[in-house]
This record gives sequence, C-alpha cells and structure tokens, in this order.
Amino acid sequence: EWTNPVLDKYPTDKVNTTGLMVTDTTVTVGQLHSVTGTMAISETGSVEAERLAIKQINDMGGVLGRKIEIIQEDGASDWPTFAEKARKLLVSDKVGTVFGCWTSASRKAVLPIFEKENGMLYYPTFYEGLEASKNVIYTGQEATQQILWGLDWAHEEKGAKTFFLIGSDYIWPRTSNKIARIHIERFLKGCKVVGEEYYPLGHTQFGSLINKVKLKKPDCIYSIIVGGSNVAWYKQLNAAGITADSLAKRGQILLTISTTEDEILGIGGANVEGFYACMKYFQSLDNENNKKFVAAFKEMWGSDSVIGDVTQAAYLGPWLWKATVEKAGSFDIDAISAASGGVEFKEAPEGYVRIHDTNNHLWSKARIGKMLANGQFEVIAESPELIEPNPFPEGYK
Amino acid sequence: MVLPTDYALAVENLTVSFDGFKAVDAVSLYVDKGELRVVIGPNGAGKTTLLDLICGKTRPTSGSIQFLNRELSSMAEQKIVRNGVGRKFQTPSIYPKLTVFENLEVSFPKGRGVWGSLFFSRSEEVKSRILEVAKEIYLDEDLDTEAEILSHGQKQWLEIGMLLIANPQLILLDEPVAGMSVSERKKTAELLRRISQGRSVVVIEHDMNFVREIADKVTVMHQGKVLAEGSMDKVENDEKVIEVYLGH
Amino acid sequence: MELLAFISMFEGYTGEEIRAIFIMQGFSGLSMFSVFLLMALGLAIIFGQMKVINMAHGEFLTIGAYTTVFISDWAVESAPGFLPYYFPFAMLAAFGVAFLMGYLVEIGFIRFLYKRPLDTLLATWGLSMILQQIFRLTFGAREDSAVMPDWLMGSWAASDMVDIPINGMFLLGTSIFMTVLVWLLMARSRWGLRVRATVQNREMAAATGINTKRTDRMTFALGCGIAGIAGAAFTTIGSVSPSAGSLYIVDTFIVVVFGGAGSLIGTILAAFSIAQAQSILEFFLDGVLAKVFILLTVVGILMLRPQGLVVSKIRKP
Amino acid sequence: MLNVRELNVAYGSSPVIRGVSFNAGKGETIAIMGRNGMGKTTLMKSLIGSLGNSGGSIEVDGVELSKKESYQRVKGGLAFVPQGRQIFSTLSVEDNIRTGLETVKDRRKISDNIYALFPVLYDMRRRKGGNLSGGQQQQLAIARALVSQPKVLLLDEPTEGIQPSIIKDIAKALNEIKQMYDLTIVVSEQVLSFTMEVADRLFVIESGKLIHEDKREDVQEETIAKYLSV
Amino acid sequence: MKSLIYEKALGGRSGLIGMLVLAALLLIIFPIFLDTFRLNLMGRYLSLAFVAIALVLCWGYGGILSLGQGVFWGLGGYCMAAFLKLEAARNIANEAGTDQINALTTVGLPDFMDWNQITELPWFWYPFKNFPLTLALMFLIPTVLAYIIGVAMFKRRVSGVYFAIITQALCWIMELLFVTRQGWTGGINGITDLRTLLGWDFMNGEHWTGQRLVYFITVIMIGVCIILGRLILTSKLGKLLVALRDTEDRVRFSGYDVASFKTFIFCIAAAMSALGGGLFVMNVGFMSPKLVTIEPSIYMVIFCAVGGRMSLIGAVYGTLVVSYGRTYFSEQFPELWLFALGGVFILVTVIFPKGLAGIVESATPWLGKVFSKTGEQQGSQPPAEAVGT
Ligand SMILES: Nc1ncnc2c1ncn2[C@@H]1O[C@H](COP(=O)(O)OP(=O)(O)OP(=O)(O)O)[C@@H](O)[C@H]1O
Ligand SMILES: Nc1ncnc2c1ncn2[C@@H]1O[C@H](COP(=O)(O)OP(=O)(O)OP(=O)(O)O)[C@@H](O)[C@H]1O
Ligand SMILES: NC(N)=O
Ligand SMILES: [Mg+2]
Ligand SMILES: [Mg+2]
Repeated sequence: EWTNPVLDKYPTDKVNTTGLMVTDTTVTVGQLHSVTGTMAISETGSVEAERLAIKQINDMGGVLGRKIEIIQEDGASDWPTFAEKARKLLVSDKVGTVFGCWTSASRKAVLPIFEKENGMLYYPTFYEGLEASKNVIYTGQEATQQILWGLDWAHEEKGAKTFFLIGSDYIWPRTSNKIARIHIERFLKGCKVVGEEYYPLGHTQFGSLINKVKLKKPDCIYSIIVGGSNVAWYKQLNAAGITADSLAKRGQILLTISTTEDEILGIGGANVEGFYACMKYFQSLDNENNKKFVAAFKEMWGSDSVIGDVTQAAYLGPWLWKATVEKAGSFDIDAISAASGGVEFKEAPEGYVRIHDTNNHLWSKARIGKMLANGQFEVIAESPELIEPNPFPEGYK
Repeated sequence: MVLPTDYALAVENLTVSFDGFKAVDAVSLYVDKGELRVVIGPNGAGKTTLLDLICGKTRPTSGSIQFLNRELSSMAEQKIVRNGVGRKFQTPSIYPKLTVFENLEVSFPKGRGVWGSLFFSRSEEVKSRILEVAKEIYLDEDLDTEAEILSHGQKQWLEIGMLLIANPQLILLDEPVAGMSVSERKKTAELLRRISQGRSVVVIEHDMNFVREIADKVTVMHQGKVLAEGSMDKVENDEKVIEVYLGH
Repeated sequence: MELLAFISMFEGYTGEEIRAIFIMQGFSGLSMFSVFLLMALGLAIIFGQMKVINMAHGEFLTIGAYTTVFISDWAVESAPGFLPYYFPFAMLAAFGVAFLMGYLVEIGFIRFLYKRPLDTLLATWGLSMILQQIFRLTFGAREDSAVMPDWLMGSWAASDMVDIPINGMFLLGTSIFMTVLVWLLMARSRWGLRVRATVQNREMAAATGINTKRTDRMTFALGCGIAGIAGAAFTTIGSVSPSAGSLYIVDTFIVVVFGGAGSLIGTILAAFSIAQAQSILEFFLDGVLAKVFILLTVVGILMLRPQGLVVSKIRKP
Repeated sequence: MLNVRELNVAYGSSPVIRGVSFNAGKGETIAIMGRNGMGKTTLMKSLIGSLGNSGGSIEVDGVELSKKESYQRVKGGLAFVPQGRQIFSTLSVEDNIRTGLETVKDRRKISDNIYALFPVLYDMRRRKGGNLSGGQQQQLAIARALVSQPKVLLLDEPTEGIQPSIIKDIAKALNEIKQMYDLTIVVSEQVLSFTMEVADRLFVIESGKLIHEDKREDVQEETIAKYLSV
Repeated sequence: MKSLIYEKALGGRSGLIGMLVLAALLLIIFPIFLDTFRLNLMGRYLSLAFVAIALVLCWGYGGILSLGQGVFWGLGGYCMAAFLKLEAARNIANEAGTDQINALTTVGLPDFMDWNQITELPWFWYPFKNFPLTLALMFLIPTVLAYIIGVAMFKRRVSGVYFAIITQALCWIMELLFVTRQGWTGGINGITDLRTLLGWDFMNGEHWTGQRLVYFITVIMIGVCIILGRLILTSKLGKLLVALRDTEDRVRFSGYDVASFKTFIFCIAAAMSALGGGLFVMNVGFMSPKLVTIEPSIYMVIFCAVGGRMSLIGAVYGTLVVSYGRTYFSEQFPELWLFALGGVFILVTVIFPKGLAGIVESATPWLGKVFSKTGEQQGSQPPAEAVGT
C-alpha cells in the first residue's frame, strides 16, 4: 500500500483547493487523443509517449508524492467528440490536467471548454501559432520556430530561390505557408514562390500536383502534407521519377515540416531517402537524454516502434506539468498557470526546453534531418541557439 | 393542326418506336362519348402500348391524342388523370396496406395538391360517395377489409372503383377479367356495361365471350396497326382476324 | 475568373512543355481511371447486379491490401530472395482472403437482406466498423505499406520531359485484365447467366434449376475478391491503414451509379470520364474545386439520366 | 410418375393447401381447376419448391423430393411455368431459354425443336425478355421449362392473357410434347375449354382441398361449371 | 377540434401515453437524475433526434432515403453559428483590453477569418448580424436547397438507391466546400467559441438559465416536431406517402403529382433537421464540418432504423440509445466499442427491421401501440426471415 512520503508538507486541502481529483496518494489526469479514425496514425505515438512519461514519473514517486492515474478518452478523430470528452474530463472527472489533442482543429474545439471550465491542456503538436491561452501549454513548435530557420537553411545552404508550397487543406499548413510565403518574398533576397496548392486531408491522388511541380521546376518543394496522404504523395513522386537524386541533379531539394519517423514507417524509407525535414527532434539525435528516452520507449512499446517529433513533444508534457506543480506547490490550475513561465526540463530528449515567460510556448531548437533508407534521419544542421517562441509574429500578418 | 371533333377520344396517326421497332404504327382510333370499345389483337400487337400512350406512361414518337379536344400527348400523367382519364393496369394495382375505404378515399378527386391533401377531411360528402362507389363494385360489405386480403377479382373491381370515384370521362382497362372465374367475369361484364353509361370506356381483352357480351365496337390491332374495326360479328368473321388472332 | 486562371496557366511555357504536360496529365488520368475501375468492378457485381449496397466494400479492399503487406513483410523477413516475385502471389492471396471473407459475410447476414436492398446499407455499415476495428487491433492504427519489387518502381522516360510511372502502367494493365475477365465471366459464361438470372428473380431462377443460394454466395464473394485484388494493386501507389477503404467507397459508388448500375460498359465509361475530367480540371483549378465541379456534373447528369450513362431499356410491367 | 401425398402448405399460420393427394402417370396430363384464391398457385409453387410444405410427400419417378430445394427438384425432373410467366426481363430471349439448360449436358446449345415449336422466339431471340408481349413471354416461359427435358411439367394458368389462336397452339404444342417425350403434365386452369383439350383427368380444388375428380370423358360441363362459379 | 388535437396530433389514447412517457423521461427524470454534463450530453443527442424524426417522415413513410440529411442539419447549425460568431466577435472587440488582440485581429471579424487573411466580412455573412433574419435563414436555406434537390430529382423520378447515392454525393460536395473555403466557414476547425446569444450566456453550466434551459428548449422543440409529424402523417398526405412508397405509379394515375408530395416531405424533413442543427450549436457552443460529412448522415439513418423507421417517438429513443451507447461503450471499452456498435447495426437490420418500436410492439402489443402510434398503420416492412424455402 502506497503512502505519500510528502503528505505532511503538501496536505491535500492545500494543494487542491478547487475540488480536483487529487487524493492523499493519487492525482488523476486525463489523456485525450484519437485512438480511432484517421488521426489515430499520428496520435498513437503521443499516447504512448505520455504513458511512458507518466510511468517514469510514477516510478520516481509521482507528483507531490501522489501517483498519477490516467483516464483516457478517445477523441475518435472527430472534433465534436473531442469537445464532449474534454468537458467530461473537466466537469465530471475533474482531472488535474489533460494531455491531449493533435490537430489544431481538435484543439480549437476544446479550447473554449478549457477556458470556461478552467482546465489545463498540454498540447504536443507543431502548429500554426496565433494563440496563447493561459489554459494551454504548447509543447510543440509554433509556426515561426519551425519555418523561418528551415527556409533560411534551404536558401543559404542549398541556394534555393524558387519555392513550391504544398499542403493539406487546413489551418496549420495554410498558416505555415502564409508565413513561409511572406518570409520568402520579404526576407529572402531574390526569392519567390512559384506555386501554392492544397489537398484535403486523406487525399491520395497527386498525379496532377506532381506534373505541376515538374513544370515549375522549383528549387525547393516545400511540403506540409499531413497524415495518411503522405504515403501516396511520396510513392507517387517516386513513381514519377522525382527522387532526391534526380532532384539533386537539377539543384532541387524537397523540404518538409510534416513528415516524421511515424509517417515514414508507412511510406517506406526507400521512397523518401534523401529528402529533408525541418523539426526540433529526430529519433536519431545523438545525446544522452535521447538515448535513454529511445531505449525506454522501445522497452515499453516494442523494438519496432519509432519516435517522431510530436511523440517527443508529447513526452515533454507530463514532465513539464510535474515540474510546474512542484514549483507551484499546488495542483490548482491557476497556480500552475501562474507558475509555468520559466519552467525547464533539462532531461528533454530534444536537449533542453524551457517554457516561455509569457506565452506558454517552449523555447526550442530547430534542426534539419535528411531521410535515410532505414526510416531514420541523419541530422545535418541545427540552430545554434534555442529559438524564442513567437506565436504572434510581427510583420507576418 | 387537329380540328375539334365530337369524339371523346380521337387518336390520330399515333406512332411510337422503341429503338426502331414500331410497337404502335400510325394508329388512328375514334371513340364516341358513351361508347364501350374493345381492343383485341394478337399478343404483342401493341394494345397495352396504345393505352400507355393515351395515359401518358409512354410518350409517342409522333401523332396526336385528343381527348375532349384536349391534346394529351405531352401532358403530365397526373394532369391527364385530372382531365378525366382513368387507367386500370393489367395486374391489379391497389394500395395493399390500406383498407377498401381508404383506397377509395385516397382516390377521391379532392385534395390532390400538397396543401389540399394536408387539410383534406373525411366529410359526409366523401363518405357517401365512397359508399356509392363501393356498392357499384360489389364491395360495400368489405369497406374495412385491408385490400391485401381481397380476392383477385375483388382487387380488380376495387381498382375499377378507384377510377370511378374520380368520375372520369374515359376509362382505360387492360385485360380486366384475366384470371377471373366464370361468374366473376359475368359480374364484371355487368359492371362495365353499367359504368359505360355517360362515359367512354376502352377495354383490352382476349376472352371472346366476354368481348361479345360488352363491346359496342371492336378494334383489332396487329403489328402495331389497326387491322379491322367494326361490330363483333363483322370482326369475328373477318378472314384476316381469324388468321392472325382467333385461329381456325 | 477560372477561365482567366486557365489561360494564365500556360503563360511562360514552350509548346513542347505544354505538350508534355498534356501527355503526363492524360496518363495520370489513366491511372486514376484504373484505380476507379478496379474499385468499381467488384461493386458493379455486388451493387450493380445483386443490388446490395455494400458500404463495407472498401474494407474488402483493405483486406486485400493488408494481405499484400503481410506477405511483403514476410518476404522481407524470411525470404528476401522471393521479394522480386512475391507480388503476383500476393494478388492471388488477396483475392483468396477477401473472397473467403465475403463468403462468410454472405452466409452471416447478407443472404437475409436481398429483399431489402436499402437495409443492406445499414448492416454493411456496421460490418465496415467491425472490420476496421479488427484491422486496427491486428495491424495497429498506423499506415502500413508493402515493399515494392524493383520492377514496379520508378518510371519510364518516354522523352526528356515525359515520365510515365511504371506502377501506373501496372495498375492500368491489371484493371484492363480484370475487366476483361469479369466481362467474360458475366456475359459469356454459364456462371454469369446464373448470376444474372438469380439476381433478377431468385425464386424463378431456382425453379429453372439454378442453385441460387450458392450463386448468391459465390457472386458476393467474387465481388469481394475483386475488391481484394484492387487492394493489392493499390499498395503500389499508396499505403494501407484501417480506415483506408472508407476513402474510396463513395467515389466507387458514384462511378457505378453514374455508369448505370448493371452495365459493365457504363462502369468503364464512368470511370474513364470522371478520372480524365478530374485529372484535367485538377491541373487548372485546385483539386477540391475540380472534385466539386465533377460531383456536381455527375449529379446533374444523373438528374437528366436517372439510370446512369448506359441504360438497358426494359419496359416496366 | 408424379405422386403427391397428403401435401400441406401454409402461409404463416393460415393453411392454404390441406392434405392434397394425387398422382399422375407417365405421359398423362392432369388439370387442377379452381377459382381464384383456391390454392392452385400455392400448390404449384410448393411442388416446385418455391414454397416450403409443412407435411406430405412429393415423389417424382419414385424419388422423394419434398424436402429438397427447388434446384434439386428440377434435377429430379420437375419443370415449372409460373403464373405471370416470370421471365428474366433483362436477359435476352436466348439467355432466358438457356437458364433452363441447367440440368442438361450441353448448356449452350438450344435445340431446334424448341424454335420449331415456338417460331416467334427464334425471331426475337436477341430481344430482352422483358420487352416481349404477354403472349410471347408465355411461350418463352414454356420453352424455358421444356429445354430442361423434364419428366413432369408444371404449368400455372398458361392461358392467362393469351390470344385465342395461341391458346389453341399451346394446347396443340402440349399434346405434341406429351407424345414426343412421354411427358407428365400438371396444369392449373380456370378456362374449361382449354382444359378439355389437354387434360386426361381433371381435379377441382377448393379452399386447398381436391374435392372432385373426373376423367376427361366423364366430365360434365355442369358439374365443373358449378365448382368454378362463385 | 378536440378530435383534431386528441386523435390526430397526439395519436389518441395510446399515442398520448407514448408522448407522456417520453415527456416524463426527458422533462422530469433526466433533469433530476443527470448532472449538468450528462444532461447537456442528452441535449446534444436530442438535437440529432430531429434528423431521426425527419427521416421517419421522409424515409419510413415517404420511402425517400436521404444519405445527406446531415447537410440540412449542418446548414441550420452553420446559420446559427454564424450569428453567434458575429456576436462573439463583437464581444471580443468590446472587451478587447489587451494590446495583443488589438494589434493582431481585425475588430469585429470572426477570429477564423482573421487567421485566413480575410480582412472584411464577406457579403453573405451580413444577414447573420440580425437575429430574426438568422432564424428565418436557418429554416429557409436548407428548405430551399431541399426544394431544389427535390424538384430536380423527383420530377426526373430519381428514387431509391439512386437518390441515396446522389444525396451522399451532395453531402460530399458540401463537406468539400465547407472544409476548403476556410476563410468563409472556419474550414475543418469549424466555428468555435460561441457563448452568448443576444447577451444570454447559454453556455453557462451552473445555472438553470444556461445549459439546462437550452436542454428544455430542445426537448420542447422535439415535442413540437413529433406533433407536427403526427399531424402530417394522419392527414391524407400521410396516407399518400405510404401509398406512393409502395405503389408510386398507382398514385400518379390517381391524379397526384407524386414529385410535389415527395418534395414537400423532403422539405419538411430538411427544415426539421435544420432546427436540430441550430439547437446543436446552442447545446455545444460550436459548429463543426465533421458533422456535415457522410458519416454522421449515415449515423442519423441508423438512429432512425434502430428506433424503428415508422415511429416518430421511436426515432427519439433510437437516437438516445445509439448515441448514449456510443459514448458509454467508447468510455468503458475503448478497444471494443466499435464491435458492439457495428454488431448492433447488423442485428437490428437483420433481426429487428422495425427497430426498438418493433421490439416493444412484439413484446407487449399494447405497449407497442403506445410506442409507435402515429395514427398510421404499421409499415409494410417485409419480415426478416430468409428468402425462399
Ligand atoms: N420498351 C419497349 N422496348 C422494346 N420493345 C417494346 C417495348 N414495349 C413494348 N415493346 C414491344 O412492342 C410490342 C407491343 O407490346 P404490347 O405490350 O403493347 O402488346 P399487347 O398488344 O399488349 O400484347 P398482349 O396481348 O400480349 O399483352 C411487343 O412486341 C413488345 O415486345
Ligand atoms: N404470400 C401470401 N401470403 C399470405 N397469403 C397468401 C399469399 N399468397 C397467396 N395467399 C393466399 O392463399 C390463397 C391461395 O392463393 P393462390 O395464389 O394459390 O390461389 P390461386 O388458386 O392460384 O388463385 P388465382 O386463380 O388467382 O391465381 C389465397 O386465399 C391467397 O389470398
Ligand atoms: N497543428 C497541426 N499540425 O494540426
Ligand atoms: Mg398487353
Ligand atoms: Mg394462381
């Protein structure tokens, strides 16, 4: 039977003044992802990473001496369901915090509920920015952190002058491309956008797009294709004779901000070998934190499993929450919200992260990885410093 | 241009072709007011098709159909009905789930529009008219019976009743006694004679005894054309009719 | 507006470039056509002939795709030497597994529903949910894809500008082959006659000596088997996930209905015209507008010809 | 040849055929006469197996068929021409006939005899069955049944909707066929004149029971007329 | 007059009892025993029940299977959401304290337009500034759309499976348009963060004046729709619907314009669905294009089938049972709930084609009458037994 070693220091009525589901020995948190539907592909990794983090935290003695218990809900890739389940977690279950969501659409659907019911959400995905809620900690990168540095790299290192922007048709790719376009046209000398195209989520016929790309011969194919469509996109590129080698011969490259190890598992490494991705994390990152993390992840979820950028960001959530709760000495949402600024996580697999003082996003680095036949990335460039999150960038409106 | 006539039904030069095959070929047919006309002819002669054309189920390739001097050939089916043409199909076509009363009620010629039907009410006038028609078709005892469980002959009668209640000026009947027993045939013949008072009736039949009993005039069709026309006696002894239809 | 976009598309290209684009667009239309046709063939039998609105048709496609992935994985791990040859076997296996599954499903509940075609929609929707969940539990929620033998990869450079994808040609070949096969089976074989008689009037077909239950079962299973082959063929251009089949189902129904249910020629025509129109429009408009435009056109044409492009004229009794 | 014993058929709980027994010898034609709704069609359908029977036996050539499925009964030598013809409307005339070839070896070839018997079918062999007129369909239905080379032919009101001359032709054809193949024929009818031309024996069915039997020679018009009128 | 209300609207004694039981459940039992969260969930389900009721009318009775009913529902919802969003945008503009908002958003413009670089309100958004106009449009837009579809299709005698597939295609068109015209519709995110209606804080969960009030309004509207449905079904029009479902040609040759009847019932169904959509937005505080896709439209048909496609009241129970079952199973057995749900659909269609209403009816004939009484005979669904011998 578990007894709380620090109960004297942190009695329940002190650390929980708002009726959350916190007992002397446990604290219950919610986990809200899609385990069914089209987004299950991407969100499964997040579920697994959060579970791993929670297990590790519990093994270390929990948070304020309390073991974390999980109520998991399935958002079923359906935004209204996300909203319903979010409300359940906050209103009925009174969970201490929620780790969840993947798409921006699901986040937008639950955001009003988190604000209304005053809950806390740790959101793991790279996303479009333009948001800074006191009820959300954004553990993924916002648009500027992923895009600007990557474009600069393509321009400076690869000499790219013309860009073809491609995306799945929803807010994240559209906003990201908007920022990309402004950056290209305003801030990169002599560069221009030669095409911009969107396809619905789940689209699988890219023949026409590929022909357009062939015709425009951009120096950089900039791809923000999301989810299952990735597989068709890369396979068809390959079939149409567009490979990293053939591109290289003409001085072209393909750069993506949406294809991670998770997607490559489905695409097959051979189809993407030599393309580039700009992320903050790759499974192949060579540092001690990451080695431990990868080993632990594989031990828990099988040696076949892979870890993508978002999966790692999801792993940060429970750790950051633990650190914040301990800093605040309280599970109360307001206390956590107030204490979040400046919270660090030194054991982050991506190296080191810190929550921004005011906007609830993370300081993190940007990296370029080159895709390998085995489905992993070779990290070939890395921003020298942590990049400051800036969800409302000036001059990009 | 077709000139006005005294005929109830004046079909002129009517032709319909299905992928080149002329099922009805330049048929002209004139039916008087109050006349009971029987159309006979070999299987496949085009009799049913002719009725289909008159009631609008099939559209003619050429020719005209004048009913009380109104052109029917391009009118919508329900308009044709509302203009006073009733059609009985070869197999009984009634509403199996409704009672006899309801079958007749639904066929009552009021409340035929969407709003009309929404606010239609079962007034005394409606009830008495239904009763009247039910008597005529020998079904006044069975008003509350579900149509589904009527006998075959009764279903045929019910369908005739559903036409009668709208008091049409022209009734088209396709093989009304097929599958009826001898005595039912007799009763049907009576019924037809009665209802042809004051309106025109066109009947298709193969039962010569029955035809003899009811026909004012007989038209014989063959291969889409009119082969002979006249009284039953005349037609029956026509060599061509015997050849193609009656048999020796 | 769109016209303007249309014209401005061509600005700054040489005639040769434009010609090359048209050839490649034409071919991308052809491979889309193959996709549609392969998907629709099975449904043309199950829905066009048997009138079963099989909402789980996509899942039979998925079964075929997973079978292929399974065999490919097996080959990668246990028999790398077999890898260049496995694909034809995988297609056969895909057919077999989907056929068997269809056979069981027919026995399970389809056979009770022939008199209520609209109800088959609901029941098969339930089936599709169950199958998807089975896939999810067995194969995981992530995308999987088969390792392609080398001969299926890359493209054939017809000219300097024109690249014709090999997997596209393979798809085209497969779909033509399957279409001919299905046509021979339905229109020329004794078996096809049994099917056509049975689906039209089960009672009477039985009274002429046809074993209608067996015919029904085999027909349904065959339709599913063909979906399985389609699934195998698709692994050459895309991936498979538990819900992959649902992406195709509506398209497939539209192709079959547009062509005129029950007419193989109609299905081919529909697949061809929809695919080519989509491919050409896609190049000038964005993909979604192209899709919207085509759906609207299809709906419009269906209103003018409610029975689809190819109608067999039978008078109603 | 055909031996029916104590046959019972019901729709749900209401019995329609009640204890019907009769037999028909090789080359014999028997007629079941009866008014509408007396159970003729029901009897025919249960003989061919479209309807299940709740008791009794049906033997063809000594083989018990009452528990078999339709198609097995056809293999056992039964063939059926249903009321309303039930032509496969989207199949060509030729294909319609071909469906009847299930029981024979060569399933493609339609014998010339059939076309000799019904020349109109030859002229229309490429047309869709559904587009034929009623009488043409009736002939097609008989042809479809005959090509299976049955031992027993069941005909349900074959004269319904048929022109007088063809009724005569059908009667002639049936008599010919009977001679040619030594066929047993069971025909249900309401029309006495036709029956008298083809039948060797007549039964009257009423409310699902056979209530009267006569040899053709013994038939008295009045008795039959009594049973057949309301 | 009495007979009009008693016999027709309420369906006589048994119909009245059915209504009372439902009313007791929805108006008394649920509010007493469910917490605000669960009650709100019920409200959300009930807003889907409008479509199920609509489908009883047009599918169960009229034989018109629409697989795109979610479109009408969604249009209703979007109309309501548009109004609420403009109000929300005004609220934000009024409250705008932080420099951030002022600096980064266009005042008074919905947030999603801002994210999509739309700087001015599109013209077709203007009517939604006015509440009465919004209410009118909420019914008008879907009804007019249904009218156009109805006239176009029914005049051409498109029916059965063809109609179903075409409506499915329309549903898809709608989804594509709504999802991709993001600047106008909020795209795949939908229109979110709706809280007040003319200043009324309807999302408030604590008080009777908030979510609970919305719930009661929803229930009352359900009642209105059921009574309206009964009035239609007990009229001659109702009988004609059944008649034309079974024997369309006969109706035509009795002098009726079949197309106009079908169009009428299809329009009624569209308007009812739209009402449900509007109320949905009030229940949940946002509108999502996910609900205008093909899948939810099929679910709606399933609600109707499970309840019993010939039973107006059954449609409500069907919706509640399936929706609740879906929520419950997905919470309790996240891995297995799809099996349960899929299994239920197969079972219901194969074994209980008359749905819950049919089950209740066969279990207790008297109760069954109460449950499914609509003043119309029970439908002609053929029995479920196997074909042939
Ligand atoms: N839609 C159609 N397509 C092709 N041929 C048709 C069509 N409708 C009718 N026919 C043909 O037209 C001819 C006339 O048919 P119709 O049904 O009018 O004959 P009928 O005189 O009523 O015969 P019966 O006495 O047998 O009922 C037939 O040869 C038939 O095959
Ligand atoms: N599917 C059915 N369900 C219930 N009762 C039926 C069904 N079919 C027929 N019946 C009833 O069974 C009885 C016998 O019908 P059947 O069709 O065998 O008569 P029939 O002698 O062939 O009449 P007809 O001369 O009209 O063809 C009739 O009372 C009829 O109402
Ligand atoms: N935030 C995203 N990637 O939807
Ligand atoms: Mg005829
Ligand atoms: Mg009969």
